[in-house]
Amino acid sequence: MSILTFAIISIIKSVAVVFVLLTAVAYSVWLERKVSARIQNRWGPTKVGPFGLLQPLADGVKFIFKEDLTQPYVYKTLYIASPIIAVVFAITAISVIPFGNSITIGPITTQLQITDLNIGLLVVLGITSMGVYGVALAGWSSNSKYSLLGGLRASAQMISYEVSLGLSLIPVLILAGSFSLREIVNKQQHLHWNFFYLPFGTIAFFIYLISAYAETNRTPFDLPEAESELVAGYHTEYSAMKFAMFFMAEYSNMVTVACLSTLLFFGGWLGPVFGPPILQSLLPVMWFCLKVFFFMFLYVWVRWTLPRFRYDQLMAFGWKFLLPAAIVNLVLTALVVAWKPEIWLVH
Amino acid sequence: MTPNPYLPIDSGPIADLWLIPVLPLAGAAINGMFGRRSSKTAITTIALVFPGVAFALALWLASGFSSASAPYVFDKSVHWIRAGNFQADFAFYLDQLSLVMLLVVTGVGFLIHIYSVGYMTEDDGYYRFMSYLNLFMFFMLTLVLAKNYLLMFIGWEGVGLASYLLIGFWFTKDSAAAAGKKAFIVNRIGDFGFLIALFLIIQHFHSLDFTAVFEQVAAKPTETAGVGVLTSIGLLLMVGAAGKSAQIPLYVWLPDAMEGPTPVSALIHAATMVTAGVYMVARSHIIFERAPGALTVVAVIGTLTALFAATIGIAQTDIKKVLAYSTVSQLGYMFMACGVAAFSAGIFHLMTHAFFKGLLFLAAGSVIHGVGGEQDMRKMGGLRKYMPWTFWTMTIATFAIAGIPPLAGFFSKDEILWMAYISPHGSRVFWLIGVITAFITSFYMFRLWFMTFFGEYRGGPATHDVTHQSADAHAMHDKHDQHGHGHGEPHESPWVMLGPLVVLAILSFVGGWVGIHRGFDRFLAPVFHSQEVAHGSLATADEEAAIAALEKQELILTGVSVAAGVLGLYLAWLLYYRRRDLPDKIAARLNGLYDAVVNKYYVDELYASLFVKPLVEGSSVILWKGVDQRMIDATVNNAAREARHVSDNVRHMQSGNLRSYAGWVAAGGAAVIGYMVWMGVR
Amino acid sequence: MIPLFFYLGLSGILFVCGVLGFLIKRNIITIFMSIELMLNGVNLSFVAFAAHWHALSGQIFVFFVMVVAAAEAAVGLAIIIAVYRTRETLNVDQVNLLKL
Amino acid sequence: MHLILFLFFGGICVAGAVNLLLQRHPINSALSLVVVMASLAGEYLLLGAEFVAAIQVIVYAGAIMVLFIFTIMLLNAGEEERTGKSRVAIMLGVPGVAIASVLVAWVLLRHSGTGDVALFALPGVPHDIAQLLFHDFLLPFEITSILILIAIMGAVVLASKPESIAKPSAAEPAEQEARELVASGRER
Repeated sequence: MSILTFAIISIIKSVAVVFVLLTAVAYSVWLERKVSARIQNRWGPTKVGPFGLLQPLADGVKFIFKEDLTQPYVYKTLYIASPIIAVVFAITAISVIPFGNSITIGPITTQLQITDLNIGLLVVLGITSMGVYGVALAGWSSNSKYSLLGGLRASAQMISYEVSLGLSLIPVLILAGSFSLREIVNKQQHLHWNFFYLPFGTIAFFIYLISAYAETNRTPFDLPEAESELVAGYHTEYSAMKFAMFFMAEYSNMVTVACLSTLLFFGGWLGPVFGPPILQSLLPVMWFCLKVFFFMFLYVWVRWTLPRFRYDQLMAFGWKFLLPAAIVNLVLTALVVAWKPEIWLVH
Repeated sequence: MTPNPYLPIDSGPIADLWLIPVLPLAGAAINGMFGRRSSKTAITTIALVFPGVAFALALWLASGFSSASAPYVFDKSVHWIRAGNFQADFAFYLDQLSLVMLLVVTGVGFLIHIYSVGYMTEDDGYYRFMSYLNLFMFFMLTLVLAKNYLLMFIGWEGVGLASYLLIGFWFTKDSAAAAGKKAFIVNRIGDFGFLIALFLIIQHFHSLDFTAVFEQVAAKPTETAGVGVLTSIGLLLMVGAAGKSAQIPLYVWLPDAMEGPTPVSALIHAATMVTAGVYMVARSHIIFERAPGALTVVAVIGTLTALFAATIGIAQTDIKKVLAYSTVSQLGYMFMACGVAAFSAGIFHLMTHAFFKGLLFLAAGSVIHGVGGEQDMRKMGGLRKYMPWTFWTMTIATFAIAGIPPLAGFFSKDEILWMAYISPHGSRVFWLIGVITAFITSFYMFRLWFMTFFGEYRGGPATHDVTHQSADAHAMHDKHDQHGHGHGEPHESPWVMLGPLVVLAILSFVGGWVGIHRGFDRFLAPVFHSQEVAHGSLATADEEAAIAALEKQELILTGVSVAAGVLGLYLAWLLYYRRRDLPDKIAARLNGLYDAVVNKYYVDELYASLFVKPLVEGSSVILWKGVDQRMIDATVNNAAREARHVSDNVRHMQSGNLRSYAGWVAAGGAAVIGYMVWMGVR
Repeated sequence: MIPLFFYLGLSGILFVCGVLGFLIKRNIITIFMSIELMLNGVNLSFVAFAAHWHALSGQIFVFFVMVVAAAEAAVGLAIIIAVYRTRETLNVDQVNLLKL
Repeated sequence: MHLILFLFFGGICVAGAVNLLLQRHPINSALSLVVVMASLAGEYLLLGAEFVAAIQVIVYAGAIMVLFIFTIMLLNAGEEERTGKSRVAIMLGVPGVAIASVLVAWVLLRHSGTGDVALFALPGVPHDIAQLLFHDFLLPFEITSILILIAIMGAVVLASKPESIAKPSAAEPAEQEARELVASGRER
């Protein structure tokens, strides 16, 4: 495994992952429109390609060729920079996510993960926290009241829920004993999914899920782009391609969140594996994709069912309920683990 | 060593000596406290009874006394000071010397008390005056009866205090108050010398008790060469005596003391207090005998004072001033006597002087009383007709002081002159100056006599001679002497004043006879064991012829002194009776000298410029302005001003501008780092 | 292997830039940021020395510096808002009430 | 390799720092500061202190700088206008800083020329750091927690409007500002 082969493999892996991510983003848009339609008892996009499968492609083309208006009063540099920041940080988050066990093609066996950092989870957290800049600067640089308000609200919300998100992850770390995502998944062998560590694992999961939704400005917490109030929130002034970028950033964040929840709580790629080695290395990926799909579906499902939070309710809920719950859960798991490590910890 | 027979012996008959001083004290206390409210007669009775009883007690003690008998000792001495090996007790002691003083003080004092009852009745501070007089008696008696120097010193200071109070009795008068202060301060200067002498005694003899000290002194050899311990003690004692008895350097307070009422002048500044110095010198004669140097100094001071004061006396116009200077000169005589180791002669003259000088002052008092407070002799004249009693008593006194035989003055003064002539410590010069002073004394006394009693009465009833030299004194005095005014003709004083005059006249007539055949000298012999007396009464009687020669020589000298007295009488008679114009002509011719004498040789002005002015100027210019203002205040104020300046400059640093603060911090940081690096590198 | 001095040099540069920022800049927020920059410079030297002496406590110290910086930033920004509300300006030269 | 990466990140750091000085608009200097912090995280990774780097990104770049951006946005701070009010700062401050830095540099040169640092010299693994933090440095840890509490309360009190009747919640200052903004928004 010389440096060269390592470089080639990592390039191949990263290109593959990014491609898969982008298509997943595109088709999650499709998925959302189809599912939301079905929820609303209608069909959604069906004309473009069978079951509207080519609709995302159509939208992509539309976004590329649409006229990109940049208003004169905007703060030019940051106006252009913010969507890029948002997309870049959203996508880089995927680099640490492991989606499979390992695969051996010919002489080379490599892990189905771009890179395995022993502080993987922290990196993800760091990158998501950096994502706030995209939103904040977008709101500020477009120099209009609505976008400013939208941008401030979004970043305030993201910052607030980042705290509870971080605290909710710690019980998982206590059980797993390491930041590395691969370690966390390996600790969940034989259906010891963290989700099933009643009651702490489940509570941690739900807190994580809710704060993750807030992080990605989705569903009940999608106040910033609330059409009814703030026109389009922080990306009011954006058109065409930059708008698309924000969309991509949002959906890739959703994918990241989905992946994380599967990895941390539902045992990632762990699932019954059988058949020849090539199948054995691909089946985990299949399990992983199934779980991620489920969460994506959950996203869309929640979005089109729950009403939107008012802003102060949102903040109050975040600080007065979610954060204390996370802390209590953390303390209890720590106590329980410290009290009976042999039951809880898997060595 | 057999106890020296002539030293004061402790073991004498016991007598309650402490009663004598305590009685006047009780009188003073009672009058002082209850005087304001009690009636005049009550005050008078208390003021007279207590000293009278003391006088009676003294007489009773004197009766049981003779030259051979041992001195009385008050043995119940109360412990007063016990400090290490030094101790001093309240111990009283009566021997021949202090008996004489006791009799003089109580006798003359009592008479003056009676006199002042008449003189001061109208004065509103009457009770205060009487209590002060009694207080004075108490201190004088303690001084006289004291058995150790410390108790004597208490009397010494007390007397000074009493004189201050009495001189400044009319304290509303500025001149009186100033005179009181002057007297007190000059006395204090003298006391300073006296104190140092006491310290020396303590240091060398570890005690202040007479018997103890004199025993140790007796054992020491006479100091002939240089200034030894005894000489220095002697000199310092002399300084104290000079202060108290108004000798040359420190006499200036006595003439001013005339501001006080006349009985005060009589009692304090003639009879008793001023003689304290002579008594002290006499008491410590053993020290002086062993310090010939000190002795001659005493003699020299005595003679000089006598001559000097006498010359001033000539030109004075105020009757009391003349008497004051005559007192100073007579005291000079006493010190001259002590100086030539004729202590008994000195004490003898002290006694006689107390009689006739007391009489002179009281007579002058009644004269002033009579003419309505007028003190200037030029305003008087021809009072013979108006005040016959005063005139006759004053005549006796004048003749006595002039030294005309058979009166007291002749005997005592002649004794002193004789002693000055033949005493081993004396010399012909003292005798010669003594005779000259005698002549001047008789001259100014008869001048006073003629001016006051002969010629016609020059004082108009209500005329105010503004041009008079001491006009203010005269005017002030007028104010006080209520009954002076509006009397028109001068009148004779009431009997209560004349009584004492008559008694004193008799005493000054008879007083001298005690001294015939050395009577007085033999009486005091046990104290002074004066075997060196010229006649050598105890000496070997082999040279009968020598003694006979001495007696013949003494007769000649007596003749000379009497001649001097008569000559003075004649000259006064000539100038102030026959040819009244002569004095003014003479005065005009030798105006320079005359002015000097009239102005008392400008001694007061000299002292003022020599001591007072520099002291006052110095303290104000140097101490007040120089040190206090320019040094102390200046430093404080400057410090404050400098602080304000500095803070004013620094204030600009706090400009409120954040970035300038940062600039200062950065600069400071750089400085600190630079220093540390520099230290590190060095 | 890099000589330690490089890291110290870098942190020194950062620190000096922070101080200069503090001195030159007029906007309160920018001054505040230059303080943060100074702290970061210090953090770097902490980590560099920790690595050089192989003592983890250096890194622990970085955490504490961060905590303090966070606390300071919170309070500082609150003050800046309060200043802005009363002064309507962020220019530090105009915020000089202490001026005589 | 180590040198290249070091110089790369170092360069970014210095560029960011200088940019902070030069930029006239605070938002730009804020962003340049974020860049500096991110590159510092890179430097920490080079030295092996990965946990510190992560925390640096999350705490410094992610939270504190966002606060700064927030404040700038809230107060819509404009360009810096030239008010040359304090000459002292420039004439005294800058030379002072220059001298100080020259001296320090000179001292460092003289004394620490020898020491050098390897790539990943000290792996700052979370496990060891946690071990150290919660054993040896427990007291400072607790004290800093109290410090943070005080800071929060201070920020809330300072930032809250004097007449506002809103009960000061224990919210993060950021949230507090947001609520305050909303309140002001409603007012306007």
